[in-house]
Amino acid sequence: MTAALRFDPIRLPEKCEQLRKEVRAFLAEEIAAGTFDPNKPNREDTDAPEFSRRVGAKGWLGMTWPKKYGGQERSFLERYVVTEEMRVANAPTRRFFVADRQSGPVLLKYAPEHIKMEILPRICRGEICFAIGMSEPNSGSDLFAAKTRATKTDGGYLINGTKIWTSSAHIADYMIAIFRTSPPTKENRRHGLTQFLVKMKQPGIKVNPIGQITGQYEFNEVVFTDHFIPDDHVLGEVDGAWKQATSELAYERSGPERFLETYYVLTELVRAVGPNPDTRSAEGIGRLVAQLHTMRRMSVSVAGMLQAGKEPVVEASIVKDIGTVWEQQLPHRVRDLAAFVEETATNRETLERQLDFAIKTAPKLTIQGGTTEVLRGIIARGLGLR
Amino acid sequence: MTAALRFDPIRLPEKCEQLRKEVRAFLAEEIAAGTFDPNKPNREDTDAPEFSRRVGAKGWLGMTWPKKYGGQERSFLERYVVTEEMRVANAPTRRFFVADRQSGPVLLKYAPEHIKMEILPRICRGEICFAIGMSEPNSGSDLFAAKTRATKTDGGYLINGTKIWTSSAHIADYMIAIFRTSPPTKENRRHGLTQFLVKMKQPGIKVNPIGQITGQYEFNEVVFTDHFIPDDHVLGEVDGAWKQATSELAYERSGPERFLETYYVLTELVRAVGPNPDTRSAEGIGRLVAQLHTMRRMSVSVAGMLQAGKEPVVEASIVKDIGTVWEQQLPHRVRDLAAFVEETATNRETLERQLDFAIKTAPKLTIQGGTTEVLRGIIARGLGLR
Amino acid sequence: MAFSDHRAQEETARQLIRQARQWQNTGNAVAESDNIVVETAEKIFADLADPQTINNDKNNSWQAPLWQALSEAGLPLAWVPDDLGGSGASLADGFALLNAAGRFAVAVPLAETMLAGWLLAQARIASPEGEMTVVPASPKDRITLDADGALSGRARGVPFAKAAKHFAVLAHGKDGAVIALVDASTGRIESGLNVGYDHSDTVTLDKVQPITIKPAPKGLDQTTLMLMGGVARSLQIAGALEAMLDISVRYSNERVAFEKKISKFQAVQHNLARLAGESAAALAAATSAADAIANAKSFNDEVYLEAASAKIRCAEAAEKGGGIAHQVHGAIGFTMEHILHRYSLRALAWRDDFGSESHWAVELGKLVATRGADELWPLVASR
Amino acid sequence: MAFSDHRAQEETARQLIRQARQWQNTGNAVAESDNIVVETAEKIFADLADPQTINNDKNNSWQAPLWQALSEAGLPLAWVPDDLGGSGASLADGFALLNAAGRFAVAVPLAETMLAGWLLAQARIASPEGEMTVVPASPKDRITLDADGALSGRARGVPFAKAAKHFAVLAHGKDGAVIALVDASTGRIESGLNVGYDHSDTVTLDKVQPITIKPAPKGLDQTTLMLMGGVARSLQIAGALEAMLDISVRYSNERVAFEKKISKFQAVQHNLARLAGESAAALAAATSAADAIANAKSFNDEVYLEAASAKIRCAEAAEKGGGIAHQVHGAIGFTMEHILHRYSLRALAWRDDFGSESHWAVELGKLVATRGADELWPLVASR
Repeated sequence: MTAALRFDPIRLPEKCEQLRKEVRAFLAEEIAAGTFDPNKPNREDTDAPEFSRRVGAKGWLGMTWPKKYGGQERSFLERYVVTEEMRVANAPTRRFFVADRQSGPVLLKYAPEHIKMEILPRICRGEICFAIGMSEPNSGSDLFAAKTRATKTDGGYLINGTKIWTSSAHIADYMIAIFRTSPPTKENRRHGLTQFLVKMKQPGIKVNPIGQITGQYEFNEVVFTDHFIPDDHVLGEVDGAWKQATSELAYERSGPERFLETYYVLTELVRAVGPNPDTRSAEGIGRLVAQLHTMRRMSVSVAGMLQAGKEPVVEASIVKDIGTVWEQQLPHRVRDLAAFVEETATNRETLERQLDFAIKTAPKLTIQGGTTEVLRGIIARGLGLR
Repeated sequence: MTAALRFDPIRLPEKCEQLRKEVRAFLAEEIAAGTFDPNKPNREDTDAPEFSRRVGAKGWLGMTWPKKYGGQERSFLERYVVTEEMRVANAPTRRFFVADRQSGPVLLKYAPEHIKMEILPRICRGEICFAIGMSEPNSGSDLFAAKTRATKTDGGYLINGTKIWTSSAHIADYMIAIFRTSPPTKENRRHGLTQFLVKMKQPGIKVNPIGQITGQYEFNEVVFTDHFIPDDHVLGEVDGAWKQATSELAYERSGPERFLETYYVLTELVRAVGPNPDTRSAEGIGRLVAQLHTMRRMSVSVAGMLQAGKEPVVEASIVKDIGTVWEQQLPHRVRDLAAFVEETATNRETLERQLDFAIKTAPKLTIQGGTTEVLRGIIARGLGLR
Repeated sequence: MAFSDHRAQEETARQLIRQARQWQNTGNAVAESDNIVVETAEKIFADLADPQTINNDKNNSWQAPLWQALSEAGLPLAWVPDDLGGSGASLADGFALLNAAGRFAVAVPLAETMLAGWLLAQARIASPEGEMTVVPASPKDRITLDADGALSGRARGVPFAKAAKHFAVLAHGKDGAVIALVDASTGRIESGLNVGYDHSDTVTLDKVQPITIKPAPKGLDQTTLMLMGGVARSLQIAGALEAMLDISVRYSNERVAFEKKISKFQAVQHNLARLAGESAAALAAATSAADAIANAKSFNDEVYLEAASAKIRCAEAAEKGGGIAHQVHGAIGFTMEHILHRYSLRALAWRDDFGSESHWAVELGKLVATRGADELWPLVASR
Repeated sequence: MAFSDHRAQEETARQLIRQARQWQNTGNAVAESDNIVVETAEKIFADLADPQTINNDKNNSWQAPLWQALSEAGLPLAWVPDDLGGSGASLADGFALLNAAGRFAVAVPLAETMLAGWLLAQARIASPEGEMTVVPASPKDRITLDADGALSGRARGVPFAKAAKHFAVLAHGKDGAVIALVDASTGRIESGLNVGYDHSDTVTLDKVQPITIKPAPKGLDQTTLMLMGGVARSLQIAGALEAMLDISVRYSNERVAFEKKISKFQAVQHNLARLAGESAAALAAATSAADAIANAKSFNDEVYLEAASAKIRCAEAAEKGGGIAHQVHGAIGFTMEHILHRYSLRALAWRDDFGSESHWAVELGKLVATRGADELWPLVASR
């Protein structure tokens, strides 16, 4: 076989089930205490610093990291369980999600020891929020077209330029960003970008919120004007971010957040149709559940590969491609299936409110963190086509 | 607006309705006489020369052509009505369909007068069958890669090479084919092909049937070995077929045959679910009928544009793109909707037999006469993207 | 063109509409560009409802001048005969106008007032000045007329109810359907927004005395009204898709990624080709239905097929086509600053009004099933 | 490898299977390549059921030697314990074998005989030699046991009934489900072909006396049998999709159009990426369900979810993925000469056996609805 894709049927270890119970109990308490409303996914962007600290106190941030940095040295599969339970409960994870998923692992790999010692434990305690500075106004899917300059100066770099679509930049304490330290070369257009750790809320950084069509302000434009970054905040090789960027994006590709972003409408649909659905509703729900179950099993399988130290770039891209297309269509399919829900269904208004939000969220799902087109290009490369 | 697509709501003139009644009455008689069984679409490849002559006698072949060549000088809209009624009835049109749709118009435009006078009236009488020789083993979508040579000799050309996927070549009296008369030039890779009228059943032509996955033998390989074609059988400009090929393909793109090829399963589904469908069946049928109705109105609109002397290449390509994707998916959607048809439904076996055939037919629908990829390329060009 | 220029121009607009009507009603379907009603409307939209200008205006200050200009040109009452206070445009002209309104994603109750005026005119009730809407706006809701001549019932998802001064109500009395003009302030309105951020409100009438009430003409019932509204929405959706295709093609020819215009990527080209297909299908379905209604002698099965199909197919196109437009635009299309959402979300919202595509698909499916398998093709091929 | 080489090799195959079983049952899911049952089967398939060779063979002369080699290796009775005449492979090994059979589009009643042997073994009925199949093969059909111990009923779409020497029958008696071994010649068979040109026959039992009949064990009913059969078909579909991906990728790297390999066109690349996705989803769904069944203590809701989902998702993948494979291949893939149809049509045909995806979707939907909204996520996240 040219293309040997593997999705072994990973079984979550026993300890995962214990952990799952703990997470559910914790979230139930938080909901009871009014920290968040699981029926209001549009509140997901609410900043919830105290919740973040309590999640950290549970040991659920940086779970897979070494203990000396505040981690738990637990498995990717355990982290998987925490992530999916948080997502399904619509918990306010915005403050810690990026740091836990992406920024921490990058620091672990590329930051100098003293910075790791300083920052990673704070991520694990849920104290700090990260943003990612990749896209620029004229570079979206093509990261290597970034133009924001990092000019060498005494003891560090001066940053000038603009990042865009930066989630959470308005509340973030840090950003991991790529800046241009040299022009690209003829041989390698990816050359010349360097990854930096940026301390936010410092002079020379202006954060301008961007309104989204959902009514939220989760994206930002971040303008740098002679912002100074010290030398020890360079992450990895100067001019060599291209070697680092690929593996970094892999973290983004196949987690449960890649097909569960609009899951709540499915739950509400099941509630709305009640225990005796007609054939139309039953079939619709059955197909959606079968598709969801399959994606989750694929996603768990990829988590198992990560745990085994593999780099399943193609498999992860497939999960994200299928998953994001699915979660994008889900609100529309649920709307179809809900067309004949009785006006007396107790959750009808909840369902309608959630559908409204999910339908408005849908367009971004196949764009953020790697568009469908980029993902299919990666898969095609893995198949030996490019 | 960059891209002003027009689909005006053409109303078929009164005389079309009279004609439609005549066609239906004629087909009903033929069915009653046992010429064909409308419930057996897989018999569509049956050769039916007498039926062909009777259709010709009705004046329904070459309907839009000048009277001096045996035509009726009737409108494209009238021809449209005849075509769709034949298709929906699963009438055995194979013997005359290509000649009427494609070959006749090419001859009208490019053949010398004496050939027009000789051949066109015979097409109109339903006496002769045409095939089209475009594809070759190594040139499918890319017509201009054709390699079969036409070498100039005394009074004509000698043909050597192989055409493939040639529908009806085994019963055809003539073929219109493109052959290579010169190599392509650096400036124009389309240069060097010439269109010819080929008389079949002559020395130097061997027709090898190719089995299709439907179980039919409709395709053929046609091998030419020093086959002689006289000079007056050149159609149009020597080396200049590329100027002719585009407009020729337009005939293929938006007729009712481009979305009705699997229509029969929809009729049978309606019969099978009966007069009181459940919500699931009713919705499924309703959507399919709405989609079908829309495509037909688009297709009629394009016929109206042809009648008005326009060249709606993009509009026709859109109709074919949407239409063929639809008729390809139709058997699968009907299979879904038929999943709960009662075993007692009187036409259940007919439906199952038809679904079996339609499902096997489906893969070719987005390939024949211009693949989906080629059509979308044409549309993209029309939008100013290439 | 500045606003003051309109005044003079539109004083003659009603006159023009009447002229236009005369020569248009003589022939077959008239192309948009030849249509003076549409030309007038497009000039107003371009000057006063330019999508980018509107999108940047945070306090909706564009609405009042736009409405005033439209009113002065007689457009909201296009479907009301002269003798009932309207400008008496043809059904065909009015539908073409709605298609143009879709191309500009016009967010004032133009379609709603036109429909209300049309409904009132069916019972020979004169239309008042100002914004109107129709009640109910969903096939599921029902307003009833009691013995005292009062109207009661609840109607969800009534577009622009909050902005309306009057409602045109289709109600069920014991002797059949009635049409009533109701002062909006006599109803209770629970305010809501649809997915496109336009008002979509719940209207409750509780023993409300109408201003005028008359029996509906024979053959006009709630289904007719819903189909009429559905075709109006279909034309708006088709217009929005035309605009989405246009701005997506333009964006793809400007935006550069991986060192070339994204329009040069085959994946983008094929996506845009599919968007063109959805836009074309919506346009064909909507204009065909409009033409069928404009020329119908009664709401027979053939007109039903046309109208229901238009709503079903346009709603499907809104989802598929809008999705492609967003995909081509990437992140920028997901921002409030960009105009894309004015089209994409509104087209999605319009799916819900006057019966969703699922509703009409079930009804159309039932009609087809009742007629029987052998009557399907004759229905489809009926014109 | 010539046929004679098999003989010697496969004499030790049963022995190997037993060894393999010992060390495989100790751990977690074993990768295919480590699986000696699969390795043995793949060698046989490669030598005796090479798709191209089979496709060129017009008189099916390959079937007898293939079946003989499989039988000698103990594969058709893989799921039958040693003491009942089988080779006693694990459920997991048997499922992996079926996946391999799918990769070769094997068209002999291997899956059917395995399922029949498994069913008989559940009631401790020894399996005879030769081809078998299971009756019924659709959730809708029902075989009943009367007071005289005779079996009656009609079963449609029974795969390879015409080729079977025996049927393993699941019937409904007045005291519950029974399992019976029936001589195929005692039933009436109406021969038919499925869309993949394999036998799919109607079997009618009319007061047939079975060879052996025993009560089914508690918990095993027709639904269990259908789910088991559905998972077998899911693995075959997944295997067929793996093969379709493989041959489509290879073809795209060979075929030239417009002066370049078609694999260099972005549209083709993205189509193949989608095919890879469908193939991956089918593989994941099928192997997950197989693993769930192989390790299940009972057919609880979690196993039901796994098995039903596998059939639903694999059937969807068969349609979407097979469609893409054909599109990539163009006209050549539509010919009988090319091997693609051996995979694509069979995968489509397998959708219908043991309950279509619509059937299982409705049943799964009802299960989810009955459990209630708040129990959906716990079900999905159950392992």
